Amino acid sequence: MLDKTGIAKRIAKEIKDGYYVNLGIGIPTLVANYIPKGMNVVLQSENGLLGMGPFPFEGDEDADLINAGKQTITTVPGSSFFDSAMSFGMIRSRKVDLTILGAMEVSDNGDIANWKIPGKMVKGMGGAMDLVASAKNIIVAMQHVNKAGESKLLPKCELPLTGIRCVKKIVTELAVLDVTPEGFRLLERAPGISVEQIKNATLGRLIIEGDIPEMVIE
Amino acid sequence: MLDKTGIAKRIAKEIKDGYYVNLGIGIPTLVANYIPKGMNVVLQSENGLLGMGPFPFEGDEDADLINAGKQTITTVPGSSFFDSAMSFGMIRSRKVDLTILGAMEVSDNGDIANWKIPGKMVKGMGGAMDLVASAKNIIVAMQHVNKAGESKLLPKCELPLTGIRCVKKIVTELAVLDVTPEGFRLLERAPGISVEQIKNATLGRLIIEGDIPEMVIE
Amino acid sequence: MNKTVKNADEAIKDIQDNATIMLGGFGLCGIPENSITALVKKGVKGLTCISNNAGVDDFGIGLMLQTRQVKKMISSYVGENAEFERQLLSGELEVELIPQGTLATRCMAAGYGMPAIYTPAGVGTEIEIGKEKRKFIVDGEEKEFLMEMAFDADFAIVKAWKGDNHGNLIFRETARNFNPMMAMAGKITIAEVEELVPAGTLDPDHIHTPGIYVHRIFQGSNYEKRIEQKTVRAKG
Amino acid sequence: MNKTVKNADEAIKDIQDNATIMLGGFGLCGIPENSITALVKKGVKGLTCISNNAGVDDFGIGLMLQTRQVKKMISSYVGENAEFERQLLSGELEVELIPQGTLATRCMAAGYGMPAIYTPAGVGTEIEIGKEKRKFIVDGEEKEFLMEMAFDADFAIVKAWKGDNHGNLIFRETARNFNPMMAMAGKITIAEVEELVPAGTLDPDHIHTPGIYVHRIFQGSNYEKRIEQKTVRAKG
Repeated sequence: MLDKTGIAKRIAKEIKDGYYVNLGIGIPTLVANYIPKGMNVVLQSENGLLGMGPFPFEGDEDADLINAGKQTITTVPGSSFFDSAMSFGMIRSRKVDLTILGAMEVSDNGDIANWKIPGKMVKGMGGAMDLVASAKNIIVAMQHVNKAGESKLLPKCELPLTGIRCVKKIVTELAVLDVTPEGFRLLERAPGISVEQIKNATLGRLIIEGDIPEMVIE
Repeated sequence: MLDKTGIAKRIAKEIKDGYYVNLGIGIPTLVANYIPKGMNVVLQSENGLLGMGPFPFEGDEDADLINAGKQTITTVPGSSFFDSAMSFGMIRSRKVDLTILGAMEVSDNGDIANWKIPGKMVKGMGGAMDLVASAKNIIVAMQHVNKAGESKLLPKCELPLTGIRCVKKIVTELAVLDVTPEGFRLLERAPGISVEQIKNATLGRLIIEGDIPEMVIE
Repeated sequence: MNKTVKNADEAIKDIQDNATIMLGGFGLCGIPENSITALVKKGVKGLTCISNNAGVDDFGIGLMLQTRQVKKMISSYVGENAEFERQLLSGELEVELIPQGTLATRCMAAGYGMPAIYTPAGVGTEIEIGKEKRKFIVDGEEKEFLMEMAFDADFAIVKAWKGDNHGNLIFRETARNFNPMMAMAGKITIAEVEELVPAGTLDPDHIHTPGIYVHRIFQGSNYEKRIEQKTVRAKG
Repeated sequence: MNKTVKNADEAIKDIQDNATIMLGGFGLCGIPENSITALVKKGVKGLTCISNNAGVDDFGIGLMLQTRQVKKMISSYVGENAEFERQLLSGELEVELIPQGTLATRCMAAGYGMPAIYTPAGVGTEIEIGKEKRKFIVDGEEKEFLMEMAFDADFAIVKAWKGDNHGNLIFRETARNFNPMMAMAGKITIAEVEELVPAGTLDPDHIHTPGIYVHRIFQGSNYEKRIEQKTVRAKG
């Protein structure tokens, strides 16, 4: 079973040289730490920055320089600042190659729910609805099951939707899956996890064809 | 009768302190020369400049700095450059207080024709259609009659339209007129011009009420 | 073209009860601190505030929530704010949550004189309820979009880094965020700046918001520029 | 993220016959001189060119007209160009004239992922023929708008003053004009710059076009920067 770091490491392997990538809050933020050295990847922060760098050293933090999670950050050479309209403009026009975000539920047709739980205080969708509606490639980092052991990979999302038919790939503590027209296609098992365990943890349509390799993470 | 300079001088009197003004090609360009000293007026050039100044001194011309008529110009302190989308954005959102442009024909409901003569080579509307469709205050500088002595202030434009119901005021070699729901309202006569002459030169509905003063131009 | 006013009190003096105001900023970054303080002091009530976030309990728009000056918030994310939550649950505060890109683009639409825009954000979700949906072909594929209307705000209040007396503005880093679009969108736009310089000082190629969009400008003071989430890494 | 290519020939090498290309510039100001020369040299034919103007007889897009490489021009003003006129009258060249603001905004729409925009330009004129007209309430008044579609261009070719190897661009004075929107709008965007610098050299707050929009960049040479109408005043 993967921990959060493991999920982030596995997702980092999906990033290709030359990609512009938008990382959501939570596990997706961790992905930045595992992008292979020497690979040219530019991180977009939807509050108006291309070329996000790591957190600043203590004392170097700048109130004017934050990411979409409101954390103090730095820039890397080649960065640029722009306003929110242009930021979502480049998201809508599919200039961002890859969007990685968290989810509460994903359905086997690629619908995603990650912004609202009925009965709980709603904080808002922020930029998530824009991102999922426009991104050309969306990878979701999520837990396969909730604390009660119930599957979050469903035939149909039960929570209010953030976007429809948009998720392309899912990385959980148990597995890597593609979202296809026929449902979730199992690609890899987490270390020590059996196909049977993944089957039991998946309520949506699950396609298992041939041997499912265990994932390789350094 | 006014010459071109006279028309420009008369129009300049319509400009108020604090105005942002867009000047079209031809007579409107001359208006800039007669804005009273000390008045704060900013000229917008729709190719992407606020704060247009006079022509450069010989040898100071800069190929990167032109106005919408493609003439070399200068800037004044407080100027700013922007792209064409923002330029027409500020025009459409009515931030420009006054637009002054030429016309071939104007009708008594404020329609304007100034871009195309059937049978002649068409050069294009440039920014004129955007300006007339959006400007909150449009003053037209034009000749009252054509070379054949025919009125260009008509019940209905005969040439292809540039915009509809948009002209607010007209300054010609003969008169100053407002465009009202009832037609052209004669406000002032050019020096030496009689009301009768203006009547004869105007085919559209013309409202003449009370004494029509002769215009005062320094 | 001198648009300088003395201070925030003078800049906001004609903002009346029940006005709709836009406030720039993302989180606590790039917010018009001085103007918010002046609005609290003036005590104007029943405000509809269009702002990406609602501040925190004791800073930003949160200060206007404490004094119950806000009738309605239009935001994309209202975050961690106990008083906000209390007022929302008690029905004292009305909240309209809209996608962040939709918020930004509805501001831009107003500034660019476009009555409505189309965005795919929210298609298939509760956000589409009551909105016109329309299909367009994009890159050879049919895709659904929602028609979203340009905002109509009485005032926009923005914060810039530098400005001049013509109202030209330059923003710094990610403090730019919603400020330029809101500056374009307000019927009356008020800008507060950290440094106010005479016209002609700023490079015309560096100006983010041309002065034509700005009606009043003043140099603010005592900027706290609070950091919402200080995140650092260890040295070496 | 090195997007540098050697020169214009390399930058445009995959532009094929019948491509739709956007070319930045207003008049002869801010036009991609090197790329136009390379297109003439390559001899690619049947082009649809989206550009505010069509150059003059012996400069700018006029050079591509001389060699009959252009099938269609989409412009707002085609100005004084004898060869252009001859080809148009003889039916060799197709021309679509659209309002300048519509041209700019249709580029912006493409770059901002908006399938269509609404503008009042052309309402009541021949421009509205075949277009959807729609009423919106703006500032309390009903007003008509035309729906105009985002452009769909295979390539955008722009000219900037400075750029870096990430594709970040800075424009100079009114040479900015259509370049930023076209840079955003091309499926493939090619930028030629007067000065190419390493990433990290340009101030991130001064960048007009973020590199994400630019696919290829090169430092041009021998810029003529011809002046179309030299107007001067007497000294003293």
